[in-house]
Amino acid sequence: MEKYIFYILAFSMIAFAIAAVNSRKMMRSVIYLLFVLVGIAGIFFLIDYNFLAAIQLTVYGGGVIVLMIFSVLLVHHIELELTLAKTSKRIIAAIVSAIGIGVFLQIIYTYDFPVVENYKTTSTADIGEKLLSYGDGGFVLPFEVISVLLLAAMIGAIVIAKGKKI
Amino acid sequence: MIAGISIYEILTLTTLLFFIGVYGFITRKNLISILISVELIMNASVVNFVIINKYLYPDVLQGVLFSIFIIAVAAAETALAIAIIINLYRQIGSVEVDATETMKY
Amino acid sequence: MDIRYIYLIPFIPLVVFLLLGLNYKRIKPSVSGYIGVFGLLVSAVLSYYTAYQYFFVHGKVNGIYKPIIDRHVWMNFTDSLAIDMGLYIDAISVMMLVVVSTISLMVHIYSRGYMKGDDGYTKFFAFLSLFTFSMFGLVLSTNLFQIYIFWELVGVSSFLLIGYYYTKPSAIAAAKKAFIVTRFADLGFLIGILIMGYYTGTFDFETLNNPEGSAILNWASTSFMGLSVITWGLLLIFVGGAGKSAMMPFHIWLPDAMEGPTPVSALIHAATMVVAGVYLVARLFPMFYFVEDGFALSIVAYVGGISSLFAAVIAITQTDIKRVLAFSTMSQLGYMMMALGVSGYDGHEGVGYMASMFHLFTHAMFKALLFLGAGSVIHAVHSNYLKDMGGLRKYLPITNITFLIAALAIAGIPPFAGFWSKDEILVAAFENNQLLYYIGVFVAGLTAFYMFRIYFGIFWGKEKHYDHPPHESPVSMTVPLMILGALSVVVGFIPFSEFVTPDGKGFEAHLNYPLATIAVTVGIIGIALAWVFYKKENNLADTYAKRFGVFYKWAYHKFYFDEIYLFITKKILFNGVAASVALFDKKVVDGTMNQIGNKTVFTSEKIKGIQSGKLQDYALAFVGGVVVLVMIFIYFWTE
Amino acid sequence: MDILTLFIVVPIITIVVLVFSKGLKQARIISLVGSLVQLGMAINLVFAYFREREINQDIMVFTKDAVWFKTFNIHYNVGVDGISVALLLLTSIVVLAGVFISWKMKELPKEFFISLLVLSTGVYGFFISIDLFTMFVFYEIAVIPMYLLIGIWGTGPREYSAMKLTLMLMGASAVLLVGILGIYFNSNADGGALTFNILEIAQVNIPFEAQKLFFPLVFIGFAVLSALFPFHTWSPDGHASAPTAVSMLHAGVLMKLGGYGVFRVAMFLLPEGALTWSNFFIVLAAIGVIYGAFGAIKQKDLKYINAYSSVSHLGLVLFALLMLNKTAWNGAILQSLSHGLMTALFFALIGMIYGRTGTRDITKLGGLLKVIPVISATYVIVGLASLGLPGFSGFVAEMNIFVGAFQHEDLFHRIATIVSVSAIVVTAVYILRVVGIMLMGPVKNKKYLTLQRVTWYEKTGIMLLLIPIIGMGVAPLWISDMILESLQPFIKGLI
Repeated sequence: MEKYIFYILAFSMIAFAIAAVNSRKMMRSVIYLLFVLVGIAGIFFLIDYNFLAAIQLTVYGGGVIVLMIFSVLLVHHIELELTLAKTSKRIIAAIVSAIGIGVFLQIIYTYDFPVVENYKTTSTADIGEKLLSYGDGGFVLPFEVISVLLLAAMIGAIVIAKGKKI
Repeated sequence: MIAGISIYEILTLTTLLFFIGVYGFITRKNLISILISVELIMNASVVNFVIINKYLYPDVLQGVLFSIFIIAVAAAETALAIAIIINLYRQIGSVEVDATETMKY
Repeated sequence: MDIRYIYLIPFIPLVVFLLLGLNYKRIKPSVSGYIGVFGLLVSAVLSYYTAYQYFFVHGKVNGIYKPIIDRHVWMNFTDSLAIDMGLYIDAISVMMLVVVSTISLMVHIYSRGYMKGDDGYTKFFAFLSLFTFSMFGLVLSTNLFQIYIFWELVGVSSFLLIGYYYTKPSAIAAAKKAFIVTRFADLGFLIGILIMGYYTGTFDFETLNNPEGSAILNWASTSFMGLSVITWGLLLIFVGGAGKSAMMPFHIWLPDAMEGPTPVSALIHAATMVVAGVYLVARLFPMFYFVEDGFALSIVAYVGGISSLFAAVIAITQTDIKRVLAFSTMSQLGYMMMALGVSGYDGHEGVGYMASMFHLFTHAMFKALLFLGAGSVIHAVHSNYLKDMGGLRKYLPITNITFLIAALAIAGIPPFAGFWSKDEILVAAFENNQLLYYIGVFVAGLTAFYMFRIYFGIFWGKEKHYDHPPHESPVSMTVPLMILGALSVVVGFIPFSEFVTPDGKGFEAHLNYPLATIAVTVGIIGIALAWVFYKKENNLADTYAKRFGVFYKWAYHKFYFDEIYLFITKKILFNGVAASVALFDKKVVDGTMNQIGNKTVFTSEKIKGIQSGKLQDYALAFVGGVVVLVMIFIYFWTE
Repeated sequence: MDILTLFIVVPIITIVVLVFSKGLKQARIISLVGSLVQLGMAINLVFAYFREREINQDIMVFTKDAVWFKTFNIHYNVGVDGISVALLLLTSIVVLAGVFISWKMKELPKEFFISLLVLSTGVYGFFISIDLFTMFVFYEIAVIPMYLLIGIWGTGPREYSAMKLTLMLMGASAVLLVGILGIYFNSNADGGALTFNILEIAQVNIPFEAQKLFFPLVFIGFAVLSALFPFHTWSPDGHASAPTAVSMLHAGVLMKLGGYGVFRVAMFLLPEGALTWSNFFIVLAAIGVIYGAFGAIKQKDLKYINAYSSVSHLGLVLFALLMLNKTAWNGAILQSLSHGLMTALFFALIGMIYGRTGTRDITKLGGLLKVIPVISATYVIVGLASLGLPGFSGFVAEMNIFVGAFQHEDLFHRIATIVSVSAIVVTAVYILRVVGIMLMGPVKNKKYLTLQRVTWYEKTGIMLLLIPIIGMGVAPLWISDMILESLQPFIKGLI
């Protein structure tokens, strides 16, 4: 059952991803991206990382996409069609990407991953504990750093977006 | 773990997403579109972190935690990028890459 | 014998030079003249004292005149080769000391009158002193390198003095020509020295000239193109000597050098510097004689003989009296070279060597006298040209008499000095090489002819129109004339063969009456012809000149030697080689370098589009690069 | 502080003081004091050297060793022998004369003197180093200020010339660096650690293959600085554009770095390479000698004439170095010294003439002997010195070179030697041409009649350079023997 769900997710994600980078309508592009992100959240659900899935949905599906939609609306006319890059460039990019995919997959498939069979569930409490622990393997320092970074980014975003008119 | 799905399938998926992002990054001309591609790339790598954590080292949480950090940084980055785009739009009235070539040479 | 006092002889003129040269603006002209004369007087007295000491007191050991040597290391080349500085006192160097100091003293005295009122009076005396110093150094040299050093120094003093009237373009050109031509000859000299130094391992005359020494005995050890390398060395050294002594084909600078002030011509280009070449050959005479059976020496003889004939022919046609004297000098130098060339080594065989030195000695006296007399005439009429002169015997009585004495001396009329020395030369030539003997006799006749041509032209003939009446020169100029006149008479009676011989042993020289008679007769014929042609104003000379036609024209243009040289230097070297080198440098060498630069700029201009500033292009390159690198590392770099 | 390090410290102190100075007057006084102290130190060093030599028979004396960069075994390692002592003395004289000649520097005097002193620091450092890396660093320090000095204070197409000079020298030093690293990585051929120390490397037998490979790199790297044909074209342009004092320092001292480097590094460390390659480079050097002389004949600009004459004279230095024997090497070092003094004086005089008449074109000048007699007479004297007249330093040097070169008996060397010797005639031609056209003859321009006479500082500069020229020429024994003695250990590698 999960298997089929995965395949459905996977194919739809790939399809939407391709659509997102090819669509000539800005807004649609953003919405396609939203589907991809939701699909990723779905995968997180499938592997029992519920908390992560939730974050994915809230931060990306909620925050980032909304932000993007707003910016698109601010700087763009909905009807406007995006200009495409030169065909030659697109072909080159496609070839490079294809080769890249080929190489990567080849490497991945020739490597024998030492997979550990498990069906553990990770609770939010575990994550929170780890995140705030300052013992061995604790992430409290990066946690603090990231909060400062977020603050700085927030202020920076406000200042930049405000422009000269302070 | 997803029953019936090996790590290879998932990695294939992320690889494809990654390179679709790369393709988009290179070909799109609009800054917001580029941002969208970056999000794709970023998400592909996030999934990789998580998947490898889950499949190979289920007893630890490093991958998950890093993903959380990546998501946080990505969010911050998106916010900043959008701020810059809006500012740029105000300054030059365009968000096309071709219009922002003053750093050339 | 302590000979260190002899160092004073060259050093006094050097001190005078420095004194006058450094205080050029501060010393009053009159004072500087006295300083110069006085310095030279001291040197001259010391030279005479040296001569007395050497010839009559200390020089003779067991009946042979041995060199007395004092030397100090100046610079080391290798462990065995070094340049020494020092004194080499033997018969010819002492004789040269006497000649140089006497003539230089006379010229100094004479110049006080001749150069009066000239702007560079002090400078003139400074240069004269410099020259005298260098010349003393040259004659006293102990080795080839020392002689080369002073050789160059006399060259440069000659350059400075010829170019003394430095605002006159012809003087500049002459000075440059003199320096460069002699420099070119010196190139040969230098290479000769290097050859000698390398193959014999020494520069010292004492070692080189030792007939039993290794330098002479081992001459055959290495050969090059059929001749011993030592012979090559000697020939190259002779090239240097030929350059200084204006032998063919290096003679072209000497006539032009007459652009210098006349006292300079008398001192440098008649009596002293130009005989340096003869002196050099005489200095190395044993080497020339013994190495390869005197092959080099025979070359010397022929070059001397041909030069003397050649110059005498040209001298007949020249109209500038100083140039006539210059060619006469060249001719007499050729005589001396020829005499050296036909000389033997032992006992009476060495008569040529003796005669050459004897002629050098007497020639210095009467040729200096001729030049100084010519100077006196030029001083009076302000022209060098024969056509502006005539009938001057009334105005310039002293000059007339002394000039006549000198002319008789050079024409070889007894009992004047030239007769004695010339006779010995002809004897030597007669005994060794008949061809050269006939050339010698013919030249003697020519000499008498051209000399009396200018004598009659100047002092007899029709009076020309003079801007102001010519007057006899001041005492300071006539006194040297009279002294030299007296010397031209008496020096012939010095028994030279007692003192100056190749092997140091004196011998008794006899007058060879038949040969002497022939020589004198030829001389008198020459004088008589001159009498007929030039005593009275007539057009005989022109008629005969026409009769000789092309030959006359060739001789008048000095056989076009100047033109040939000019062609070689100006057209080939200057415009051909130098210009093409300059062009090559600009276009090819520098062009290549510039092209490298230009191409770099060009390429960067072309490829700077890659650095477009577009993030996406960079990203593409980056990703593409990563992919390629990954592929390389995974698929190809598998060891 | 030890006697050698002072040579670097004193200029640096002078520079620091200069930074705080104001205006031309202060700047020149400070530079004057600084360079006077340097000259004093150099003279003191000569005497100290002779004293030290009596008790110390090492190759280098006054050595001092301090680790600089441990990982690569780079040391600050200094020491001198007779050759470096002589060259240090030369440098200090030329620098002092350069300060005198720049007495009236108008624009940016402070910066000018600072650059000048930076240059001299580099040169001093180069001459005292016995560590290859330190040497290379000082070499670069000496070359870089040239760009500024020509580019800022130059005349004519100065940016072009400065760029050309710097690029060519930098290109050469890139080649040189490869060569030096090649030596470095072969310095453990006999076991032991890698080292940059010249004296230690000299004890090692670097494999023949490596010598053959790296000798041309090192040789060309250094020889470009000595204007080796065909890499000489930077020199005429550079000299023509450079301000007077810079030309003096450049031709007088900086170009000597090349010969010194060839001798100290290429010949000393790679003797077998030198033997293998010498014939090839002899051809280049001999061409350079005669080519430079002929090139000078056709030039009209005084500085170009002199630059080509430098090509010829320095070609002779390289030629002598390649002869690989003591006499020729002695001649090479003497020629370096002599040429340094003569060219410096030449450029000083050219600067004076140019400063007065406003032109360097000899066809426009004439009769200067009458209007500026001291300068002109000095020009004649230096000209004569330059064409190798006895009594001046050039003669001594050239004779050593020729006698040395004549020690080789084969035809190839003979011909090369004779070609080089014949340059003395060509030299006479171009020197006398200048003297004849520019100094003698009638005064061509009425304006020249009122030219300013020589001033006291110019006279001092002239004397500073002229006295050693004559001194070396009249009494060469002490300096020649000092050098000859120091050459002894170097020649060993070749036998």
